[in-house]
Amino acid sequence: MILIGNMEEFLRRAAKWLIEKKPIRDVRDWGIHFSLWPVHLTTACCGVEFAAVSDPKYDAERFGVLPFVGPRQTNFILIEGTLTRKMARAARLVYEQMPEPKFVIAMGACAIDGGIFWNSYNIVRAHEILPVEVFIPGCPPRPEAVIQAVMKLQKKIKRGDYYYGVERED
Amino acid sequence: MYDLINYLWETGLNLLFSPEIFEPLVFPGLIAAFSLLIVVIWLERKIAAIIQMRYGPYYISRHTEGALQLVADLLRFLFSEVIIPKSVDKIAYVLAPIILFAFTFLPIVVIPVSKDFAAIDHEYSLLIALALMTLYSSFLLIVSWASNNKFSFIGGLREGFLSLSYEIPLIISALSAAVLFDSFNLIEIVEKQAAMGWGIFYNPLAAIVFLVVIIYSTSRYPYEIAEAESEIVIGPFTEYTGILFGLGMGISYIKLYSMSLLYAVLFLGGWEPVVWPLNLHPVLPGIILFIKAFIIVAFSVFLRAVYPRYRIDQALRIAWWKLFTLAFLSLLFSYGIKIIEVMG
Amino acid sequence: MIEFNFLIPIEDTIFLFSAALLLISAVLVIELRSHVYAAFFLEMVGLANAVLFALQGLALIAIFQLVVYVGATVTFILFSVLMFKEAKPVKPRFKLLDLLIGAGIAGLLAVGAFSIYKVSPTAGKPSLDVTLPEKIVSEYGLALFLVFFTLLTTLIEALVLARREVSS
Amino acid sequence: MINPYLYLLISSVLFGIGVYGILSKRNMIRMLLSAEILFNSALLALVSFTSYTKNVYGYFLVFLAVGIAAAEVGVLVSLAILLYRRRGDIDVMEVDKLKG
Repeated sequence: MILIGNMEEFLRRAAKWLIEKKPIRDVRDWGIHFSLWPVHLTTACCGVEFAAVSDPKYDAERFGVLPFVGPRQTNFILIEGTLTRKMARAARLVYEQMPEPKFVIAMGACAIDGGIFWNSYNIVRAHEILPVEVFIPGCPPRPEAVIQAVMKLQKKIKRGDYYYGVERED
Repeated sequence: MYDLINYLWETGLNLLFSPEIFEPLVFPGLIAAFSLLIVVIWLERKIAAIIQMRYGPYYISRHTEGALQLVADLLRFLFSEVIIPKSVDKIAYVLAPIILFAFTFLPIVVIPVSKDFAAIDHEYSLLIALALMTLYSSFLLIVSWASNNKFSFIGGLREGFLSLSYEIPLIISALSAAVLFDSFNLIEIVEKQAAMGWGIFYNPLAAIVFLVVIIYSTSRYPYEIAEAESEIVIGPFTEYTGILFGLGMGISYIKLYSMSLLYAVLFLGGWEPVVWPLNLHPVLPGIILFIKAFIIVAFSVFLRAVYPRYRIDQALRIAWWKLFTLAFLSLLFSYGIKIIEVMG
Repeated sequence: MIEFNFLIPIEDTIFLFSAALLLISAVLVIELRSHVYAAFFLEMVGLANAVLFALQGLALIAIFQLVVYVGATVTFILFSVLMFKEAKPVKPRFKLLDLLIGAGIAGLLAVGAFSIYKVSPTAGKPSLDVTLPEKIVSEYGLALFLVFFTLLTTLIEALVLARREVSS
Repeated sequence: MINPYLYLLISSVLFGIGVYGILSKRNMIRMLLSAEILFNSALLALVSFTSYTKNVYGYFLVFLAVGIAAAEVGVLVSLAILLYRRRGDIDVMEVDKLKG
């Protein structure tokens, strides 16, 4: 591949091969699972509960969850409730702007299956447009439930059970 | 064979502890700066959490109150994808933050660690440090232009406006310290302070102006205007991802660190007092210098938790009216002290 | 403390490097299409020039060049250039004549300089560098500051002039 | 010790580049940048003469030159901005055609 001259592709594959090796991979997973920074994308009323997750009472920063400013710097998106067709496009755009090891949690009954809008023409299920890792049931879920979902996601990342740099079908 | 190993070991040790290698590489250079970076950002988050009655980072390492949090964040930035958007100017986008980081790092090399231990012992070392500090804003302008993003562009222009206004009080207040101790050499300044007393007691006005300028120019909180989160996403580094953004986040802290070192040398007596265990090796007084600089850094990051933010016109007004006048007065004050010394 | 012995004298290396940087970035200032890059390379010209000043033993002038020229003036140019839109491509003109004129002037100057230096021999290290900072601090400090102040007011005046809205 | 003639050689080459830039460009900003290159070359020559003759007056002359260059650049750039605001163009050849 060096002989052909496709240096960029070769470097990318070499970096990927290096990252997937055992000790480096463990260190990477340890780092990522305690550094989940969510992006602000409030689609519906569950956003209020998500705001409570970071407040003094529930304090998600204990787990390294620090709500940060832009999609370019974050790696974690919470779909907070109903996704209308218009909002689904925005959510997908934000998701595409994030750098690669990125995770999605769908929060609330609306994000899972439409909730009280289950038969509306204008509803998109979160798993239809985004690769959701964890679902949180409830209408709206309590902040403890969100924290439990974050811990579940952390366990999943620690196991190395996620995609990184692979083209997905969905 | 044994002699050869012994010789190599001694030469290597000598080479490591020669000031030209040790200063940029270990202290106060790269290693000290990076460990300070990791500790200080954790401290900033922890102080903010304590003031808001939260825990802050905790579960990552329970016995040390989550001090490893920044290691985890750094690892994540290191291993995340670096996106280069289509509309950016690719060469400037990739190279500018790296050059900016290098230029932010340069003034540290000039600052001496102790009397016999300085990488560059020049008679104008204070002026060299100040001159290298003024190069910061132009590279930041290049960074902000290269992203081709409206928020980063606005952030860069704000930084340009601020830099035109803070550089003058910075230089004048540093010069008033130089006038007070009658030298531009940082080592001589510290020696004179050991004889006379700390600069902050002689000229408190210049010390206050310099402290405010440190906070002003590194966009710490009351003046966090160039990277205002709630107005323009994160200023010049809006489009950056991965390790490039990590560099960008570190830059203002490194600048804060270098300016705090300069502050400790100019006004807080540098590495004095050198007491017993510290006079065994010329590197050891650097510990006191580091502690003094760390106190300044910790104070500046503590302000995040207690202050709101100024608008840009208010900040410019403060710089041009208050800071500028006070710096001018401090220069006159220094001249007055000199005149009294000459008369009496 | 160890003595460093370099195969090539370090001063010559720095000189060659900064001279090359100076000339290449001067060419780039003129030939690059983007204004922002041109202003950036003007900054590089100033930096390399400051290094050359320091090599000749005049460190104070090098520092002054860094603070006032590179740090303030060129940053100001860069800051203003950022506000313009990129220029439209202008239709090319015949440039060979200009190139010839530039080369001729450069050659004349070089010959003139060579004739000057042939007359008098080189001398030792300058001694004025030791007394000057003390003089500046002790005697001319306030005067220097007043000069700065005047220049600063000019700059502010220029900024205000540029910021005023054009009424039309 | 580097031969002082080399500095003057570099300075004259730089001057040639600056002259070429001023003659061949019509854009006002580009001409300003070329003039700055000319200024840098003159400064280099002045500094090398000062370092060669060890004259204190040369020192002060350099200080004054750099300071005045700072003010001059401020005025010129603001003129360029005004011109741009008024006409939306910074081509110097267009400016002298339309008087007023």
